[in-house]
Amino acid sequence: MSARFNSSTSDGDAILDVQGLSVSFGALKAVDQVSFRAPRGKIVSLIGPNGAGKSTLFNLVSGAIRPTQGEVLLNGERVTALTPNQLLHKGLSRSFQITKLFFDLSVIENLRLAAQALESGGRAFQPLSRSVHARQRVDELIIQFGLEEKVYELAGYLSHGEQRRLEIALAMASRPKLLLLDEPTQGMSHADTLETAGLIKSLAGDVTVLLVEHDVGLVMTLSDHVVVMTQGKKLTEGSPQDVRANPAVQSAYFGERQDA
Amino acid sequence: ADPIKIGVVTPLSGTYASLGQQVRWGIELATKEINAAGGIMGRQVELLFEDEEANPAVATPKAEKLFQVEKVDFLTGTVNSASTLAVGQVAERNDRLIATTVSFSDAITGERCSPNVFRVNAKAGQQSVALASWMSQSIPDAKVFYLGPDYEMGRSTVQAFKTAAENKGAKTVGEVFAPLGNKDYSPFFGQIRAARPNVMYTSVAGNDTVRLFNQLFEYGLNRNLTIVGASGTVTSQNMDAMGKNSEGFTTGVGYSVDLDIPANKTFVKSFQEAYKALPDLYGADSYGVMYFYKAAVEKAQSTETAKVRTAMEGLEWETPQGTKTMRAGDHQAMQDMYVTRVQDGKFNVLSKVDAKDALGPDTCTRF
Amino acid sequence: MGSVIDAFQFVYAPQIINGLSIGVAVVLMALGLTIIFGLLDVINMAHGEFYALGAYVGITLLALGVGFWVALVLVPLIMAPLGYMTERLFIQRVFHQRDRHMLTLLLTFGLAIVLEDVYKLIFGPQPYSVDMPIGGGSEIMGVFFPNYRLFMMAIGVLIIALVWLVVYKTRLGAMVRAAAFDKNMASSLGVPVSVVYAGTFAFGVALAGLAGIMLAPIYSVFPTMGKDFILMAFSVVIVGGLGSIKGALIAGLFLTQIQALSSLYISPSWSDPLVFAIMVLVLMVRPQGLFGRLGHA
Amino acid sequence: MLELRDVNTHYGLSHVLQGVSLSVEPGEVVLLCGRNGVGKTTTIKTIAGWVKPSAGVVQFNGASLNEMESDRICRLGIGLVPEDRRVFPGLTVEENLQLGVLQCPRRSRAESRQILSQVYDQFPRLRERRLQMGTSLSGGEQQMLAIARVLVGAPKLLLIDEPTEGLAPIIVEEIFAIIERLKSEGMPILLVEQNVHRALTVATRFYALERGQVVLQGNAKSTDDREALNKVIAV
Amino acid sequence: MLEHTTSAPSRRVLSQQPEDIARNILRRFAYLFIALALLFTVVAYVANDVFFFRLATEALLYGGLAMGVDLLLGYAGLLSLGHALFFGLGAYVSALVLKSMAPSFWLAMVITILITTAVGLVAGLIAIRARGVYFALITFGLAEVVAKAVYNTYELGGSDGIMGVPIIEISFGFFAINSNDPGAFFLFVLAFIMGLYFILEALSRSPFGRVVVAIKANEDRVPFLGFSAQTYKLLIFVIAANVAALSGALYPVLRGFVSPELLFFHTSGNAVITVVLGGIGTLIGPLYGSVILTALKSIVGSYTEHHLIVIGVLFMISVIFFPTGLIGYLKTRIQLRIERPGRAV
Ligand SMILES: Nc1ncnc2c1ncn2[C@@H]1O[C@H](COP(=O)(O)OP(=O)(O)OP(=O)(O)O)[C@@H](O)[C@H]1O
Ligand SMILES: Nc1ncnc2c1ncn2[C@@H]1O[C@H](COP(=O)(O)OP(=O)(O)OP(=O)(O)O)[C@@H](O)[C@H]1O
Ligand SMILES: [Mg+2]
Ligand SMILES: [Mg+2]
Repeated sequence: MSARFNSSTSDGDAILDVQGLSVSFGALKAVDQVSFRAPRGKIVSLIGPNGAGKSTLFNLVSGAIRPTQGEVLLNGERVTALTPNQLLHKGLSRSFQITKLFFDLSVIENLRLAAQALESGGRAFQPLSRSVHARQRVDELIIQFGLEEKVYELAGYLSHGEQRRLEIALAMASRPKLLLLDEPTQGMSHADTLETAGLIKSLAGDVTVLLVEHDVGLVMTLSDHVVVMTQGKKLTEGSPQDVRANPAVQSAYFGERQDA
Repeated sequence: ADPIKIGVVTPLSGTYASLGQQVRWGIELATKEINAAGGIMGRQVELLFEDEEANPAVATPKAEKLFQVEKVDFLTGTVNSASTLAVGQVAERNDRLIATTVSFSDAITGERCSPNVFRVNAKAGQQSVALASWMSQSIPDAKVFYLGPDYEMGRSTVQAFKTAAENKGAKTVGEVFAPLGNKDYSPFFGQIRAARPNVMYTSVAGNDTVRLFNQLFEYGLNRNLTIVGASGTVTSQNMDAMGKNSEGFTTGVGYSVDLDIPANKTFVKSFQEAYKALPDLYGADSYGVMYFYKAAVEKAQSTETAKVRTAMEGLEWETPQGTKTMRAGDHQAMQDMYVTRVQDGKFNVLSKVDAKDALGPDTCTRF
Repeated sequence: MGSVIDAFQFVYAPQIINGLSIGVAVVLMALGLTIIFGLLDVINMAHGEFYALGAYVGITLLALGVGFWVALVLVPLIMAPLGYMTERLFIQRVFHQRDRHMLTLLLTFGLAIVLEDVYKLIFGPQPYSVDMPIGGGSEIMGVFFPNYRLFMMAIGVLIIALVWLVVYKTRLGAMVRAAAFDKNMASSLGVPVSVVYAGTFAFGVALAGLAGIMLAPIYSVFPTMGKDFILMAFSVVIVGGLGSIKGALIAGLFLTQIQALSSLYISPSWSDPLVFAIMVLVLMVRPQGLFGRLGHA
Repeated sequence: MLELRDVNTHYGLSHVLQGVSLSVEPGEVVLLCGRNGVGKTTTIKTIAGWVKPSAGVVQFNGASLNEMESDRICRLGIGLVPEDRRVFPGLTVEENLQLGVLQCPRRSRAESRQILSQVYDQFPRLRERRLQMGTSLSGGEQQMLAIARVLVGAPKLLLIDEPTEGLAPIIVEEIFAIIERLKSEGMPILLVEQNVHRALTVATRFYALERGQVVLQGNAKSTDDREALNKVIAV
Repeated sequence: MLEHTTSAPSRRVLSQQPEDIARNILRRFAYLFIALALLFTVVAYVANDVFFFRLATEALLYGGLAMGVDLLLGYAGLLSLGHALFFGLGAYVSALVLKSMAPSFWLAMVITILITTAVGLVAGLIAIRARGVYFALITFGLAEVVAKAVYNTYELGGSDGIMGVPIIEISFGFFAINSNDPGAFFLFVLAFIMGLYFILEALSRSPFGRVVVAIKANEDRVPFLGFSAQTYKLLIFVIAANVAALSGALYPVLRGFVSPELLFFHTSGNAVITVVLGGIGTLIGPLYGSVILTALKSIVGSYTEHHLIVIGVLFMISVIFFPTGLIGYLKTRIQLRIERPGRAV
């Protein structure tokens, strides 16, 4: 199946289509002419050395910062200039590499806020109890991410790994169609990493996942398609195996030893 | 008999605190004397002070407290015109009488006059008339530059003097309004120099005066310039801070320490004994208001508002400033006005204008 | 023709030069503010009152027969420990709470209220003035200009330069900011956090005091004197950028020139609103101020 | 040289460390592992003096750290590479690094500058970005900065909390290489690491935490100890 | 059932998270406040008092202003140092309406809301771009500028303000309240302010309110959850403006005049002090705070002209030792009682 993706120009039903995206900070071209497509319902991984521009690319796609060049198409619709909140309502949600929670609010409050997007805007001024969908969603997430013990704990008081889990939960709360995960398993214990992997796998199908990960093992087992970046540019893309075998990628990313 | 209660709502803190100080002293001194002499109609006088911070929003509740809770018979002390007007309204709604001894805004006994409000001190108009007539004689070819604080009161005082002066043939060579509490006046000195005036009129007050005069001196501007101004510009409280820089300042005013009137001599003496300080016009006017009320009550043989009001209208009474007459039409006191000048640290009288010449027509239409 | 020369000699030139001297005064005022504000990111609402305190300490010394020049040196030396104590006694207690911006702001706001009234209690509401330590004046471009102001401008510039050296050419600045942002991490890197805070605050307060005594001869001394400069000083600090001394200098001179020149054409009482408008505009285009860095509160 | 005896630590009312005992001897790299939220970081924080133990003893070369302030602890020579990087916002990379120098005040400027450049040689990417705001670095770069920041000091013992978190494999290798080098230089290290397999290749001994208690300790080289450990961490 | 608060979530306890407990406690304080107010009414009525009724009414008005400040400070985390701007705006608008248009209370209210909303939007657009201390200073500056303008405008009475605002009948169809009847007017104002309180309280419990709180907690994440932080901030700003303005609009009805002092920092500063004393983020706290402060001022003020020292010191103490204010402090104490120990505090 991977044969289909070998070039980003191949059509097929792509939910996300990134075209020649560029941004620079001062002299530094953090992202430089990057193009790729994410086929609906698949897991696409974005790998590359530190500082390659992966998170910046996420920032561009999720509307956190404006590109100096290039377009982002969501379901074929041009969304380049949209703000994050507009994008979320179009089904694009993201998590952050460096945890961005409401640290002064309890875990459940965090989730509730994230899930509110499921409700119609009109609900905003009605009592919370009216927002039934949101509340159901919150309960699901609490169980799904094993946060039962910490429901009423302030997010700031969670351990790092717990916070990472909450981070992902927030991103998933709005049942997005396209989910951008920036190093979800970072800082998670081995066991939790496996769970998270399973979770992401289970999403695939109706949700499209764009994944930034440094856990090579995870990337290789999960992804349908892998895009490799270095120094802001797209180095190559293809099936996990191809990318794995690619010598350029090995020297730029994996390094000599290849145990994952 | 139970005492007559008089409320004094005056700024004891805030920018006008030092004026409030004089008001307090003047009133306390008079009350001591009155009580010593057997009080008013045999009733002792009891004073109740409240701090109004020169803020009408603070003054009104305080006034209301005195009227409602303390049941005072009469109220005085307010300094800035806003407070006077606001408290006046409270008085109206509580059917009581008040008098101001400091506010000089013409409006108080003019378009905003009230049947319950009296003014025993001279208003801006009286002061400028006096000053203007003096100027026309001593500086015939006056070329005047005006420097006022930029708010409605400041502008109106300047306007008042300007009209008076121009009527008497003085030329206006320029005017500028500086913000209240302006820190540095040097940016205006260029304009002043360029206008080449021989007289400068200013109506700034309090700390602003100190800065203005010290900076004028710093820039040597005061040398060939006669500086005249409002009565509130140089007062006993900011005079020391200016030292010799206030020398020669000339103003039209209702009082001066060296008035050659017996009543004044004794007043100044006992005032100094009591408070180790010289009275200024606020002290004197406030001292006088007590005798004003005394005279009125004794004439009315009652403390009822209506009766006292009628008694007050047209009342003549003795003060350190000589005999004052309360004009019935607008509740504005008529008094002789003086032109005084700062000479070695105190105000000396240069000339005198008779009460009737100083006070313009009655413009109050409400009663 | 002559009128043109008049216009320059009597109107613009004095305006510019006087504006300059006011500018230096304002910058002196803003200096301590921008340090405390930019490094500790504490908004010191009591800065104006410390400025006043400097002046009062000054006149007290003068009353005790100390010469002006000696007082000029003594005042900062007296103010610094006061600042140090203030930090230890008050600021320190709320500094490490989550919303320290608010709390410190409120705390110093309360302090300002108290101090101002204390001055009234001790020195009375009336103003004092300090004799010009240097009398007379000199002609510059045919404009009379008092010597003391010349002196003040010279020494002001000197002080500004010194402060800049201390803050940026020593590792102090970075150290202080680090401590302000992340107490734990900083102290785990060996920064003696609490000393650093108190020291910085004391430094800022000492500067305020110095400004107080230096400007006393020109602007005289009274309890509410702190208020006059403070809004202006805040605008300068914000426009210049938090913690940026260069910014404070440039913004200070720039804004005061605007005020001085604009006051020729619009009523001077609109020059404050004008400055404020400029501040808002700057904030809209450059939230971090002209020379401020992002990442600050 | 570092010893914790029966240490208990609370956050407000929640009892996190429930009697942790462990030790680090000269030349050792000790691995501290366990699932999320078991108290690894809290252990580190307790040693570094960020939280005070409610009971037990924390000793470094005989000196008790229980009541000591973090900056004194630091000067004793305990260097901390915290979880989450804790790069200072509003400071450039260089400024961040210069703070590390403070660990040993007695050092001359020349020395400091030289050590700084040595560190830059180890992390060339940091040299490229030296004037950039620390917080604008990529996740990985920030991690390097956090480690470099300690190395510019003169630590006698390192506490390293999840150093390879979010690093590309190639950099992970660099980090472990650095740790190995430090080890070979005889620098004792207490290492918290999720990538246990990799960590064990560097470590001499390990402790496994579970709900704030040490449930297992053993020799990194002995295979059956490793077996036991795998059971503990992989649920 | 409170014991279960932190055990595994189930439909039943989900509604009992700490935030909810806190909110319930606060609502109790609101009821207590009303009860006390009514008690006061009875006493004052029997003593047929005028002054204390009117002073209490004033306390409520300033309480309303403080409530507006708290809405920004306690919920959105925005410290407004110029909220008197809106208090004064409301006061001037209603004074002008009552004096020169028609002595109709409701008309005054409607016009106040319209104008305040307009002004609030403009001011908001300027202010909300800034955060934290910048916001504080911008609001401060805005108020100063407007105050100065009013102070200099002859048409608005300049420094003297507007006198002679008529005494009015506030009509409710079948009955009417005379603004000069101290007791009745006090009760009316009480109802009015508490009305505002309960609206705001409900608002703070709505999803809208929670988002505003989220903005305070971490503004940067909010957009990624589907809310535009700027829009929400603007909204809350305008609401807070209206709360202050409506309270202000009652001032001339009570006092019969308005003066520029109402717009000065003096007023804004007092509001902030009130909020901090009463309890940031509690909404009801400011009302308690206002009552305390007003009482304090009128008592201390009669003894010494240096009441500022007293108030200032009190304020500092409260910031240092009770940063959450009176009600905030009591709330936490009570909350700790009911919740099972175990949560870090
Ligand atoms: N706001 C900014 N200002 C300046 N430079 C920036 C900014 N944000 C990112 N950069 C630079 O852009 C480059 C790409 O950063 P980015 O965070 O996208 O890397 P990354 O691929 O996510 O790395 P990692 O895997 O470590 O997270 C980095 O070199 C970083 O220093
Ligand atoms: N400041 C705090 N207040 C209250 N509880 C806290 C606080 N910090 C951590 N905790 C709790 O203490 C427990 C241990 O936290 P710690 O950070 O030590 O875990 P950890 O082993 O480092 O986990 P991770 O591998 O995810 O970093 C966690 O359950 C966490 O919820
Ligand atoms: Mg990244
Ligand atoms: Mg940890």
